[in-house]
Amino acid sequence: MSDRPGVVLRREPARGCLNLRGNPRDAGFRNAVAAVTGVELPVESCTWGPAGDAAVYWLGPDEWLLVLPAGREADVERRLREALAGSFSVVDTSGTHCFLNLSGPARGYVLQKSSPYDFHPRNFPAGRCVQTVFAKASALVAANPDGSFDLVVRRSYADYVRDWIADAEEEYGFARG
Amino acid sequence: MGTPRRLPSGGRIDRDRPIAFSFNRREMRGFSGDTLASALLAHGVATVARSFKYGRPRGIVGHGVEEPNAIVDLGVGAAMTPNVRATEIELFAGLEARTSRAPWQGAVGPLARYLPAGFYYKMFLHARGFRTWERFLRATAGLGGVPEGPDPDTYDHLNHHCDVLVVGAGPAGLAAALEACRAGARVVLADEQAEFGGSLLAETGPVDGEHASSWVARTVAELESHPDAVLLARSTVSGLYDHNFVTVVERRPDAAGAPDVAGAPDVAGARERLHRVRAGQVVLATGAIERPLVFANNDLPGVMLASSVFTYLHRYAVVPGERMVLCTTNDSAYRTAIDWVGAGREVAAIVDARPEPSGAAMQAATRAGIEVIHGHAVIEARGRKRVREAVVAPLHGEDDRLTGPPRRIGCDLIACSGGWTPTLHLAAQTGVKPRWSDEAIAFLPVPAGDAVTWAGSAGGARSLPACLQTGAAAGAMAASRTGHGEGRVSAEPPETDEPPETPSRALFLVPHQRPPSRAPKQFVDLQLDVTAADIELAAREGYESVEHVKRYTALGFGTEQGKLGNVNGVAILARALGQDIAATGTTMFRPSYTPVTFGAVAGRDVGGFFDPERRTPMHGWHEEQGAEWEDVGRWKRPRYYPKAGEGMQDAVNRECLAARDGVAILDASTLGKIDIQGADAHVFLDRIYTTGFRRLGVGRCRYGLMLHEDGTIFDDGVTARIAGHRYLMHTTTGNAEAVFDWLELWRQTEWPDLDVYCTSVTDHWATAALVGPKSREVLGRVCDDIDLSRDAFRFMDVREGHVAGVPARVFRISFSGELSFEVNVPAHRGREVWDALIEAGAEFDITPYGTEAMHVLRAEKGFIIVGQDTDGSMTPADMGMDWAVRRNKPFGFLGERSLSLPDHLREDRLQFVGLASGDAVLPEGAPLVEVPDGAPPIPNQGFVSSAYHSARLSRPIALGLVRGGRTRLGEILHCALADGRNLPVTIVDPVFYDPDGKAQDV
Amino acid sequence: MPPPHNTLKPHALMQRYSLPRLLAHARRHHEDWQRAWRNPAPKDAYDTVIVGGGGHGLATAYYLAKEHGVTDVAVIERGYLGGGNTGRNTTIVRSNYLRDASTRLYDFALDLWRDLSREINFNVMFSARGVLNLGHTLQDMRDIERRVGANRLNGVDGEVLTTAEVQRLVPLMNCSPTSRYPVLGASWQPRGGVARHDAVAWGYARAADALGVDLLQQTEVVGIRVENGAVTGVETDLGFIAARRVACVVAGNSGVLARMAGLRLPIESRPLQALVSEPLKPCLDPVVMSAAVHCYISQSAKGDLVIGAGTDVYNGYGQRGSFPVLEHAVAAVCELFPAFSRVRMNRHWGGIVDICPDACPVIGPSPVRGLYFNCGWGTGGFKSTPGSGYVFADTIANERPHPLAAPFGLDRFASGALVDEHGAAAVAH
Amino acid sequence: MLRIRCPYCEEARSEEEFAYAGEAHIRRPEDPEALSDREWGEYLHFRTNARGPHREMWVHAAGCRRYFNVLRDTVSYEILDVYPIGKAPSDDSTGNGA
Repeated sequence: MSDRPGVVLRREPARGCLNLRGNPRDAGFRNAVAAVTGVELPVESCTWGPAGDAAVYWLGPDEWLLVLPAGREADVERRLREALAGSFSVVDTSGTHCFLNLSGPARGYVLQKSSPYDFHPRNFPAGRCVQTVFAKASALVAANPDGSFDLVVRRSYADYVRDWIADAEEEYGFARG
Repeated sequence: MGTPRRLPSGGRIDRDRPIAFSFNRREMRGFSGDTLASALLAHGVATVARSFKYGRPRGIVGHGVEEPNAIVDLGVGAAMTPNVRATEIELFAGLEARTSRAPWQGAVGPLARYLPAGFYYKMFLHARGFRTWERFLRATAGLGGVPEGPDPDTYDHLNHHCDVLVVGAGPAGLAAALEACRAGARVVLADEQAEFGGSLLAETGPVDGEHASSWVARTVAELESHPDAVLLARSTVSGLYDHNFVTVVERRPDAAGAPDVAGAPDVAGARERLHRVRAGQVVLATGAIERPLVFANNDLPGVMLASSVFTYLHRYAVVPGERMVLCTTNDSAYRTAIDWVGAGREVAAIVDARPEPSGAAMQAATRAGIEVIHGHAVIEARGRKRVREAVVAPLHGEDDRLTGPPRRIGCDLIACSGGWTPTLHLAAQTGVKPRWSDEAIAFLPVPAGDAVTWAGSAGGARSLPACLQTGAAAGAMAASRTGHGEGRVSAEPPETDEPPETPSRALFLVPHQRPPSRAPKQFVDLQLDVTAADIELAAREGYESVEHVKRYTALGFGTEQGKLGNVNGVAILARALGQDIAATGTTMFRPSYTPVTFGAVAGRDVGGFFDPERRTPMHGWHEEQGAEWEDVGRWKRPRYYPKAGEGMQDAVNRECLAARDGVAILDASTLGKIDIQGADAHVFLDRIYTTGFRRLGVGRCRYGLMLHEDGTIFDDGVTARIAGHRYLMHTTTGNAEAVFDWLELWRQTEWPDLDVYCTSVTDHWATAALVGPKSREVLGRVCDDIDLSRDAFRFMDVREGHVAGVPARVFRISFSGELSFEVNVPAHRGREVWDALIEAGAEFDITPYGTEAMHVLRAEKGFIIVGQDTDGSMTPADMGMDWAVRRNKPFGFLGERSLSLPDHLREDRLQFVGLASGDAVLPEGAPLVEVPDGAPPIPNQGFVSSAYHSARLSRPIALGLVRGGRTRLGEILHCALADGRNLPVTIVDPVFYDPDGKAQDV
Repeated sequence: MPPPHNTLKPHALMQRYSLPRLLAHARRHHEDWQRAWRNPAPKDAYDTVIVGGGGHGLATAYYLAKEHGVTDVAVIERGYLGGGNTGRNTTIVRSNYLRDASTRLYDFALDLWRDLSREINFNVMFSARGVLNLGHTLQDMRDIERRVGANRLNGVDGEVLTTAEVQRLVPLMNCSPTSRYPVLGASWQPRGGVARHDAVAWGYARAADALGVDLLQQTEVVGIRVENGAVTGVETDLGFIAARRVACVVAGNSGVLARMAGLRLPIESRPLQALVSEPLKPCLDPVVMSAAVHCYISQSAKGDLVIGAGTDVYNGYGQRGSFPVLEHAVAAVCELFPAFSRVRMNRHWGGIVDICPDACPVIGPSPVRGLYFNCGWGTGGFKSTPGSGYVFADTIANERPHPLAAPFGLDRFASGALVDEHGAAAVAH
Repeated sequence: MLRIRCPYCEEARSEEEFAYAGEAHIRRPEDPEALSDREWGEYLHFRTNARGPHREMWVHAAGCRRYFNVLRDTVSYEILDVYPIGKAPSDDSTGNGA
């Protein structure tokens, strides 16, 4: 631990997660999702947006990750199933994801050590999110307005990823949140 | 020990920071800013090593990456680094360097005439005796030693993205980087030296009206002020790969040495860092390396490159001798002799191969009082352990032959220059074939595409103004190609006062009175002792391709990869073949440009990070229980849970009996799980699986078998219908990702019209399998919203409810043949539910079991494990699983067509059977034969795929694959063991326990 | 299988290589060594044209001449002899394959290797250092036991070694039980080893030339002429060369040649990566292979560590590799040999391997009469060189598959009788 | 090392994020049972293996997990085109799409 850490890694509590699939060109689909969740689906690739205490991340051209306060996922899933029609899929993945937050002046170096993606602010400003390689695992990385990064990793890899980050940030001085 | 060759002033060394070090166990001193090579030269050390093949004494030749001789083992013990060039080692306190040699190497010299290129292909022809010879050969081979233990240091990788990568921070590179930065591009500038500036660091003339070093300082300061410029010193660009992926290896000062290196940052972390750069544009400002001349005994210590002598003089204030003969073919080397006089040393003569040299350089030499002998060359060096005299003879003006008698000139240093070789290794790595230019007397780069450009002397520029100008232009152009600026330079290139050059002479092998085969050795590749005679011999024997010559003589195979010898070697070959150099061509250059530490290539992906270890939510619990582990794919699974004093078999027996008689619990979280939903989900599953899913009721489960298109078994598992258009598929642990990819491949590429989505939920669910006659009672204590009774919750049913208060899905399925409930809860609550089940089971002595007991239980039931009982060539029929294949589906299923291929219908295919042996557990993998003895080849009847001791049956059981096995029940085969024993085994039905399935249906 | 027998003697002009002769030449300053092979002008027609002057093609020519008296043969090579995979592999020789068909073919080759230097009067430096195939998981060990057992039935040497026995053979290896991929044991084939790759091409070239075979370098085949379903010769950049039989042995380019005759092959071509370190003092005697972590390592006579990595995951004809494959292989080396972490990589490159779906070669006739293919060796090409040449020559000379080549015909891709050397799939429980 | 533009993420990404998925435009036969053994073997095993422009499938494995087609020169490794699954090759004169 360091007095003035270069990197701060915070482990976030569990959240409710729904993997949502459907056709973004189908207004009925988009409207139904917005009605149930209060969230506009981001249709631009590699972007995410907060919506109150929830957030939604673009994962692919027909796939999103809806993140909710823990415990609300079952209710939202049920209401989505009622509201949606046609081709769609809703899957509870709350157990899948571990949420980490990376901040501090040297946070960028940790990402540079871990991923071939270009996280330079010119290429990855706030509001962008990307699924990419993270060391020998993978992660969803999102750029926050405060300059910090959220990392979403699969639970079975979480110990590996945390150990990796601890090793990568050691030279900069680090702290645990 | 004194430093007789150090000048009292000058150089870029810090005389206030003396550094003690040792070389071959001799204590020495140098200064901060020295390299090991400059410090050794300051001490007057002439011989630094012995040559690889002939054991001849060798001295320092160059001052950078081209150095072939001064190769040392740096450091001791586990932290020793073999084969480092002394010219690249920055001196640090406590440095210990050694050169290695074989004990008898000095004795090889007299035998040299018997050891021409490729001698070993012509002797030791009795193959069985070669191993003996080889031991002798190998003992003389090799350069460096091997570190004595695991590397105490670490290495890492850092990814970069930039618009413009500039390779080399000499005059051209600095100018290029500056222009690219000013245009607004993201720039990475890398240079192998500790300081930026390249040749300017030894430059004495002015640049832009100021001293060269202050121009460098001003330029570097401006670069540092650009926020998007990454400046990497001590960083060698080692490889230029497809799509402008570039590897840069940064040497970060050793922890031990760091405090003593002036200006070194206070670094923590890796010893070396591999920068993985993805560049829009690459500007190669890699400079040029001076070419030595090939003359007799040109390997004697005291023969050096003229530019190296110049560099030692100006940058390190070291004079590597007292009395110099300069042998040159061009103007550029003259200033070495002129400055040598300026340093108070003597120049015996400048020997210029050109018939009538003229121009500013020659005039300046004459003004300095130096005798210039034109139309001559040094044809031989003489001396024992270093140069004592140079033999000089007149050359014919055009063809290379002598026109008069030689004379001798006493000297202890021969500085030579045969011209300049642009450093094209990186360009050549991309497959670009350099083009020979008679005018430039060099291979020059040929543009290929517009993502890589050249600047400065790498592109053939010969003067400082030309280097600065081509650099600036390349930087501006590269920036504009990535969308920054218009491609015009921001300022006129700085002025220098360099006079124009006069033409050079092309001279490679200096003629001798005797032909190369009889002259004293004329070395082309100093490191591997390749001579002009060797190249001529290769050509004479028909090895005419330049690649053949390289491979036959080892030319350019050394650690400096032909940086000095390549062009001379090609020229000598061309002459031997009577063709020109352009037609002869050059060899390929492979990455790395200079050798790269394995550790740097590996980065942090070693030790615990070599491959991620996947853990289930209950991992900690297993650890607390002292589980022994098995690696399954990337997962860690408990193999068994030994109690105090228990061996593996004891533990497994106990765990098996608990499952059969009481209750046992297995962490099955690692099984692959895929959520499949959509209106066509059932159609999709019908196509993927051999089994039918269309009519499976909601809340019911079915076993499925998945085939490759070639009809072989890919995976198996249970799939449940969760809702009308929703299924949950289970896969094997090892295949989870491959199956998911397989589903997506077909869904996305072949059947996009199907309304179906697949989502991996492997990580979402934690799974605890409660197994055994008491499992219902245990589950009943923590689950009150599912009716667990036999008729309400049938075998192969799935139910939703709560377990220990957590929303759960419970499957009544069984891989053990016992009553069994698989409890699935979201993974973040897995551990709490597991703990609750353990607590609920306490009064029934609930027993955790691992993969080993799981294997025994399933083997007793004759259940297969894909990948253990199958090997990628087995069909459902081979495994006796035709019952799982439905042949009348409307679409059919993947792999169905292959099941009727003639080879798949053969009756003597390997078929899945049980094997009953006596008292011994058969070795898994052991072969089965009909007749126990005989001479090979003995017909192979099959093999044992699984074998265990069954605690329930109190005897060994085994499963195996036997040719035509299912029609041979009762037949006796023999299991042939390595120790010569043959165990009789009887072919039996593979189901050993409860063939009617009563136990699981209670 | 009967051992090869001599029917032809090399022509009298060929200088024999031997130690006394080397000493005698030294007295004459090595000025009158004979050419290793001629550089003949192409004839208009040959009985048999072999396309591809690598180790396999040259060996085929040699055995055609020596065993079958077919000397009216040209070997046509686009570049220089041995310039393809022959000069780019990691020089490992072994025969401990899984299936009977492949084991017998490779072991036949291994028998030829043992006496090859004397047979062709050129030291190919075959060194039987022994080959270790490591097992890292319980399933690896089952597979090793199965393979070694099956080998034994075929008379092929092999043992299953424990971790301690592996450690004794290779003291530098990390055999700690706590490493990520612990060494649980290994198979050990003492007769396996390494050879000097270039020398194999040169030795066969010299021996074939001595028997009258024309070696045509820097000559490119640009077409295959087929009339009435039968081959009649090849178009080259020097003109048409007629031939009754054309045999294609062009690893990395087989598909290109096949298309010239209107055929397709069950092959994909991919770069296989390799690297060498700087030379070190002898520290590793046997060959060490680990399929699980994709790394193969041995130490050359010169002292270099010669390391093989995996193949790229996508098709490519670039003789270079993708960097991540290299990173993984080198990390695996550092895992297995922690002391090598400070050793440095000198060069790395790629060779193009032709891979069949069952990781086994195609040897034999094609649908075009008189047109033969020998390809698809994947990573097994170098070690099979003498055997491949021998059985292919026999197949061409007798116009029917040699018994050892019979299981490797193109027809297996229709019948389903794949030989399947991929080995066992990863355990899946 | 390749840099591939994912048509869905609309960005060029490094090779490590992708997985190769074999030759493109090989349609599964409508009625496999109607094929001879030889024809079925052709579908299963025989490939164009083009030297030069080659039409192939890639999947953005660590990214959006979508499959797409790539026209890539297997000698120079230059990527000449990227287009969705199901689309015909944009230029039928090159590669194995013809």
